[in-house]
Amino acid sequence: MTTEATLVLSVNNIEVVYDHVILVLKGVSLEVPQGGIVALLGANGAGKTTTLKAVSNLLHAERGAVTKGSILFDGVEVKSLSPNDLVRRGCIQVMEGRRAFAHLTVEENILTGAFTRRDGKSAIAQDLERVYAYFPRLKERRGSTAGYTSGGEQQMCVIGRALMSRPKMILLDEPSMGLAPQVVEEIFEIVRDLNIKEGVSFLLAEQNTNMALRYASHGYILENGRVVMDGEARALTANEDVKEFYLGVAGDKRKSYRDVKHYKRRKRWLA
Amino acid sequence: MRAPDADDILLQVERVALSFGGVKALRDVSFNIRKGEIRAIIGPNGAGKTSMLNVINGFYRPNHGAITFKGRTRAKMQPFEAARGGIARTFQNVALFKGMSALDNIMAGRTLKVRCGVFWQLLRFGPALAEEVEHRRKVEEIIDFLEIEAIRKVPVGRLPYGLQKRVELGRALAMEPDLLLLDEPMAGMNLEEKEDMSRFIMDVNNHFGTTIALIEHDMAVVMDLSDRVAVLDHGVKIADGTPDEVKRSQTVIDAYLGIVH
Amino acid sequence: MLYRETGQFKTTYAEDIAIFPIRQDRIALAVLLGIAFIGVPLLATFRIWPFGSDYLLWAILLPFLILALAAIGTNILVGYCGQISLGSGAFMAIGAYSAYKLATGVHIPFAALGFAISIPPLPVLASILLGGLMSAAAGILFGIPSLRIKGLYLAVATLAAQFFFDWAFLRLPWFTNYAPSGSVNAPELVFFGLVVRTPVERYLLCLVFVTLLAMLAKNLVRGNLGRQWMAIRDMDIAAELIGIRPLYAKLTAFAVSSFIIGVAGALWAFVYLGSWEPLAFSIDRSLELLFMVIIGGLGSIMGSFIGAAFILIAPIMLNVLPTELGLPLSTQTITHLQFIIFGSLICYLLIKEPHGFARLISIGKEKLRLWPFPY
Amino acid sequence: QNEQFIPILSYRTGPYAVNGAPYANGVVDYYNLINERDGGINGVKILFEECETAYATDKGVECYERLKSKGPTGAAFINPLSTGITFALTEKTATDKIPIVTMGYGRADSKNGAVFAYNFPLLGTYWSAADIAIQHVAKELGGLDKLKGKKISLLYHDSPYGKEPIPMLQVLAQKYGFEFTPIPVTHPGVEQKSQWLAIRQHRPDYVLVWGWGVMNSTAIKEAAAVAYPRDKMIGVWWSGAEPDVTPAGDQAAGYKALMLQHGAGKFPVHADIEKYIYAKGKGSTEPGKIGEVLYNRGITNAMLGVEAIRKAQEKFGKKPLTGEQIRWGLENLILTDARIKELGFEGMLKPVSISCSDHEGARYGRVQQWDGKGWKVISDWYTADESLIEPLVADVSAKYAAEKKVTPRDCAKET
Amino acid sequence: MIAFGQFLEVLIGGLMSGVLYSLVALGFVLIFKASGVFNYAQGAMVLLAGLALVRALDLLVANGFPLWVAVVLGIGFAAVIMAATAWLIERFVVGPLVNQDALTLFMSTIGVTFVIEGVAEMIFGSDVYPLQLFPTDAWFLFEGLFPGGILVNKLDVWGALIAGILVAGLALFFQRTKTGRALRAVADDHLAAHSVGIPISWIWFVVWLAAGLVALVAATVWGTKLGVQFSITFLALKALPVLIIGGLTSIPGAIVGGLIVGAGEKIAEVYLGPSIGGGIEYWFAYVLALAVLLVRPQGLFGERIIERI
Ligand SMILES: Nc1ncnc2c1ncn2[C@@H]1O[C@H](COP(=O)(O)OP(=O)(O)OP(=O)(O)O)[C@@H](O)[C@H]1O
Ligand SMILES: Nc1ncnc2c1ncn2[C@@H]1O[C@H](COP(=O)(O)OP(=O)(O)OP(=O)(O)O)[C@@H](O)[C@H]1O
Ligand SMILES: [Mg+2]
Ligand SMILES: [Mg+2]
Repeated sequence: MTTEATLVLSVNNIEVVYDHVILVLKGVSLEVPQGGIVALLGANGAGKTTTLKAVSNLLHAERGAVTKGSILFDGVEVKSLSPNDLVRRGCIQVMEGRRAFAHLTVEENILTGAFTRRDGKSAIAQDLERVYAYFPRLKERRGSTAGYTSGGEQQMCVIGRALMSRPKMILLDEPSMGLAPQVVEEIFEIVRDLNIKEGVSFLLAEQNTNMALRYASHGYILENGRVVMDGEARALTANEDVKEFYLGVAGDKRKSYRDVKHYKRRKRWLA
Repeated sequence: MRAPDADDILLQVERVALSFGGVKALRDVSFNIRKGEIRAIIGPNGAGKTSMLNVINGFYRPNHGAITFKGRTRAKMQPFEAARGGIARTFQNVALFKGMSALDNIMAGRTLKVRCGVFWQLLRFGPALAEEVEHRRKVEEIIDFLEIEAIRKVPVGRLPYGLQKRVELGRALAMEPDLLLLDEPMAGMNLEEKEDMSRFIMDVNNHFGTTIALIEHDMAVVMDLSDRVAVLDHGVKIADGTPDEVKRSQTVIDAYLGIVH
Repeated sequence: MLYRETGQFKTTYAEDIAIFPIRQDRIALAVLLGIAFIGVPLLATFRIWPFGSDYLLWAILLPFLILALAAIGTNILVGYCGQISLGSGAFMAIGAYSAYKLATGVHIPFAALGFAISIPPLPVLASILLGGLMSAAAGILFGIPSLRIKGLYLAVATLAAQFFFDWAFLRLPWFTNYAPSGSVNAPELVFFGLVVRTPVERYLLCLVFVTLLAMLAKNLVRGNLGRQWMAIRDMDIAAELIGIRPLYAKLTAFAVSSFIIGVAGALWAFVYLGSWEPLAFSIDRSLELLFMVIIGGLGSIMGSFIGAAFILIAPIMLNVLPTELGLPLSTQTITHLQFIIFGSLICYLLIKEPHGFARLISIGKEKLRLWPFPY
Repeated sequence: QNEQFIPILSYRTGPYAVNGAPYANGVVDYYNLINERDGGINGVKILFEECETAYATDKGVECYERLKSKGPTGAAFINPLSTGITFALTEKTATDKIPIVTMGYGRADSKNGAVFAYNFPLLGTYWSAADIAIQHVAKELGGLDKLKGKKISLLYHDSPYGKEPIPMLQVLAQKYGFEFTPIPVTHPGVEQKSQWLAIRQHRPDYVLVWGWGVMNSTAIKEAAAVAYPRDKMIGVWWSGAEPDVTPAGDQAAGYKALMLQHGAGKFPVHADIEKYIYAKGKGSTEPGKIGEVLYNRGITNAMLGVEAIRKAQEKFGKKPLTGEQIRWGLENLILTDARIKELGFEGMLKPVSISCSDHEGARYGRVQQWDGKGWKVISDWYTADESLIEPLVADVSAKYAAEKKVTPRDCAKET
Repeated sequence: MIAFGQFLEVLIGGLMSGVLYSLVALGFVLIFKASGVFNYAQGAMVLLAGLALVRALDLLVANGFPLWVAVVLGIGFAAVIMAATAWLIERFVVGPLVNQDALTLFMSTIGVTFVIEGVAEMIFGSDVYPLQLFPTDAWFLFEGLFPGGILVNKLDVWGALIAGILVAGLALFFQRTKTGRALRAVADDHLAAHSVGIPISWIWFVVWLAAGLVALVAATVWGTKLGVQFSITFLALKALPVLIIGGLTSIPGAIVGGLIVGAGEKIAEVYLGPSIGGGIEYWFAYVLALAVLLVRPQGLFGERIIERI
């Protein structure tokens, strides 16, 4: 793919085990080039979230562990860093499941994202305004307790919070989940915007394959804890199997959900 | 197949308003659900969709307005009444019982159908055992139906998001509801899984004649599956009609869809 | 290879919902019960090692059985229904004192109304069971706040029960039949004409109680009521929306739990202590029970046994060991060391496996099943 | 194995450690002295083991079970050093035939050896203590008749220990016509503000203190805080040791307490202990603490036990004896002034004479006062009034006998 | 008039002694607010801090240091001990337990209690050590108005003053600073806090240290009152109702809770106690707390418990 020097993130053949017995990732390797947007695709339970957590070093809190392989962020072994170090170095994760701080207000939530920053109040205030510009809805609800906001508002809040740390690289876990269609578009526009203007790299676990591949430069398809296919986004989009199973275009016309007659025999590359 | 009867109204919500402090989540919303139909509720984030479902099954008490369910009109529902009356639902943020296995979660859905008293349960013998086996049989049917045989005994906390949503649907189905409220059942699923889920929803609707109210942000799904769509924005109902009507409504396009789908 | 369920097909749902669906587990249980019911009494009667003296029976097995029973009760409330309670000690006390009152005859004079309630002394068995029922009633009463108060707030609120009953049994002389010192004596243990006196007899008596109640508890938690409890524990709002009434589920949990704890309390007083004061059921006892269920495993009947064994025996071992090894340490140092090591051990276990021994065992089984492959 | 095993239930940790430790030190030092100086009791070495109870009843029971059958003949006797544990063990020890020696504590009714064959509340029960305290109050007031109309409160540790004197005090109140108010303090007794505010309002003429551990010093401090005169407070003999007054500093000056015959100070036996034990570096405490009140109580208690064994050896032979045999020794133990002098306890102890019907053996007491630095004996000897105590003992112990189906022995037939 | 004077005295005494409990309750609040951990070990920490202080003091005074130097050095030494404790607890107990449920964390702090008690007594001894940092005698106010005057203990006044200052400082810290916000975030969701880069270990160390220092302050007051000794650990149980009346997460709540509990239980004990047997203050405080919770399940000032589907 790209040469070593320009990789922000490289995951080499990792294995992840939960609870000492549940083997979830079985040798996953992937790379994110500097300034790239990489999509991570796969069915439920394929291990996307687990991969992202392994990168951001949040696994041990869930009784999981990387038992094999290595993960390098910016050339540094991730294992030796705490999650806090990672954020300081510019790698932040947006967790799946809208984990806003329930008792804090929306604005306080967003501000916690700036915890690691040392560049002064005004810079932070500026970024806060930027987040509000991205998500006007949040500005309306800034004083509300996050725990009582709607699902979509929480999701925006969590994404906005991550942006506040001015990261080099963002691990986005299902950002589009539960968001209204035009907000989804906006999110991906933000992704592109940050990517082009500020050179932020993205590793994107996403179910909305269409969207993801439209914006990504590379894609990986995970299944059962293994990478079964990877390549340029364009190449993946063109692949017949991907088309049928992930993009929902058989031939060239989209099928109606109403016409799905029988449960499909899923095609599996492996397993 | 399914024959939604235009006059047979299962649930009627009339001028319901709901506010939290200064936030007006619902402002005088009226709408109805006919027996046997798939009714979609859409709208931008924070429009009040979830709040609407919460009002219907009694988790929120509206400031004013009336709810008529199966011909009985009330100012508010009690959660327990709603469940007994046959309203089941799934939740936007999965609300499964994390420490229990998938099987137990679905079995818990059958609580209202249990007839044996504590005494027999204590002995787990005779009628209690027979009943338990009977419930188990019904639940296994649902498990088969949802294709989650493999994860029966896995604690749901460990399941990936998508499967959790499916188990949650199973739990709601186990209640054998008349009205099933689904809050974003397909969030976080890929295309293939959405197709499966669509299939389940239609089958439930067809086979059991269950009426379904559906919140979803995937327009393709909404437009394909639903009979009628209500659109909320900032707590106000801004459109109501067949998918085609709604799709073409300029107000809806401005407030929500952005582009024509 | 040893622990595989391959080849054991279940053809009916009834088989699948049996207590131990796997054959190996059934065999293990049968062996265990055999040892408990036949092996131990035989060894003890013929004073064969390690039953050369009464110590093992009196000071280990007897309290172990009774505390395990109390732990099961606590586990139903805390582990299955998720209502954290620091008042288990009080419910043991209620069981004990009610049983005591019933066994010695109740007399409540309503002087103002000109009549009195008098119940003649009841047989011991009836007293113990009714003691459990009294405790259940108190449990329901003190369970009512749980409808509003949750989590750690509830835990502290249950201390109200703990301290109130500590006080009541200490200060209201009616409960102690006006014993001047406030210390009361258990009646003679007569069951259907048989007098229970020796340690072996006491042990068997408790074993019967524990086995029966544990079985019944297991049945309950596997059934619909158990699922209701767990649903309330995991997410009470969702449970309510699927038709589980929090009132019913929580209060039944309080009732069943307090009943079992109450019976355990009565046994503790009658069979183990013989003579007791309220301090026997202090807050320390409540904490101890909570430890048992957490170390053993929340939501596991078997875990309650393991937890009880651990919490009871570990400190004793730590205390005895230095003397047995002949280490020249003063009692003071030994006790301090015992505290330090026991505390560390608890922290270590919680870190190692926050879900307790029960989870460790199930992971172990899973590993066995996979053996010889690591995952 | 020519060894006699004696278990020691002690508490050197927990809230009552401060009082438990010096006592246990006294006991240990005395047993060591017998072994080092005399080579045991008539050649039978004393083998002892400590077990920590932390003053908790259930731990005490466990300790008892652990130690009761150690050594060649099992435990000689047991000193639980807690009234709660005594209650819990009373029935067990009777079945196991091991005497339970509770010197200056325990259940007061167990003085009746006909019913409580194995209990020995030596040198004074709480009923004796209550009577002696009231006698002293009367003396300060100028006569028993002056008690009439006076207010006397009992500030007590809310446990069997603290409650024991109440029935006796009620009897006394009735007889002498003073107003008696019991005031409970919840274990462990760190919080007494409301009790003392109540006392300040109620203004009793005397406050009897039945405390243990931190409760004692807290009581003195709170008394000082509400300006209640310390010299109107009289503690029981468990509320009259150094750890009870030192934490209160100067505020404790004037405080009075009963003495279980002995007080603080050194006597001939201490010289032996220093010579045979401490000089060899085998002592169990700092030399400065030898002669403290609770230490002295420890050695007294140990001495009575040793003498009982010696007495039993006269009848059963100079070898390790069983609990049952030692019970005979206890029940026939008579220490005359001469013998006490021989043992080096002259001035600490008055003659003791135990019998089947009287397991207490002596009922003497004095009163001491803390002057800020040390304890001073301020009274002459009192003897508890048998005529008041005896009916109460008979009454309560008969109840026990009925409840537990114990057939009282006929003491006239015992030898 | 006499009766009123007496009532006033009981009331004032109660309020004051309630504030002394607040000193201990504050330590609980700090840790709960910052990590959702209900720290049972707070009582043991007071003991440890007190023992470290008093033993250092004794040693220094015995070696001829002037009293004020000894006090400063002694407090410094105790603070160092508390810092070491905080570090050890974070490193070996609560740190590894991040993201576990509240009950597990609560139990682990009971384990910590055992360890602290054992270590403290092993190192510093298990005697009673008198401490005299504050005056303990009493003022008698309004002697003209009421016979005997109204008794106010000087130590109580000192305790109240100190508690007031602590509360003001800590409340400002939590509401106004970035770290305060981060602490509340951590309490909400350990994992999410991790993910936004809040250094939980450092934060927890700081909070446990703060709780340790609060324990040290409590030890100076309570040590003066009781003498430094094992029984100080029982304060934890007396502080609990204070804590939940005020709300587990509210610093000012600790003071208000203290006032309510103190006044309530003393008045109950003095006026109600004698007629039903006395010794009721222990449970009365808890019943009071229970009653408050029934009206406000999160305590008077606690953060609202979020129930949302
Ligand atoms: N804490 C855990 N303990 C045990 N197993 C777990 C745990 N978390 C995840 N798993 C297992 O790991 C596998 C991968 O889960 P993961 O959450 O990574 O999937 P995913 O690809 O993100 O799925 P989704 O699209 O549904 O979010 C699943 O089979 C799941 O059961
Ligand atoms: N319990 C509550 N307290 C305060 N505000 C609330 C509460 N419940 C809902 N709201 C507010 O009401 C509005 C409507 O919320 P609701 O959850 O119904 O939105 P929604 O349409 O489901 O949005 P989404 O698509 O993002 O899930 C939101 O602004 C939300 O913040
Ligand atoms: Mg995922
Ligand atoms: Mg919603």
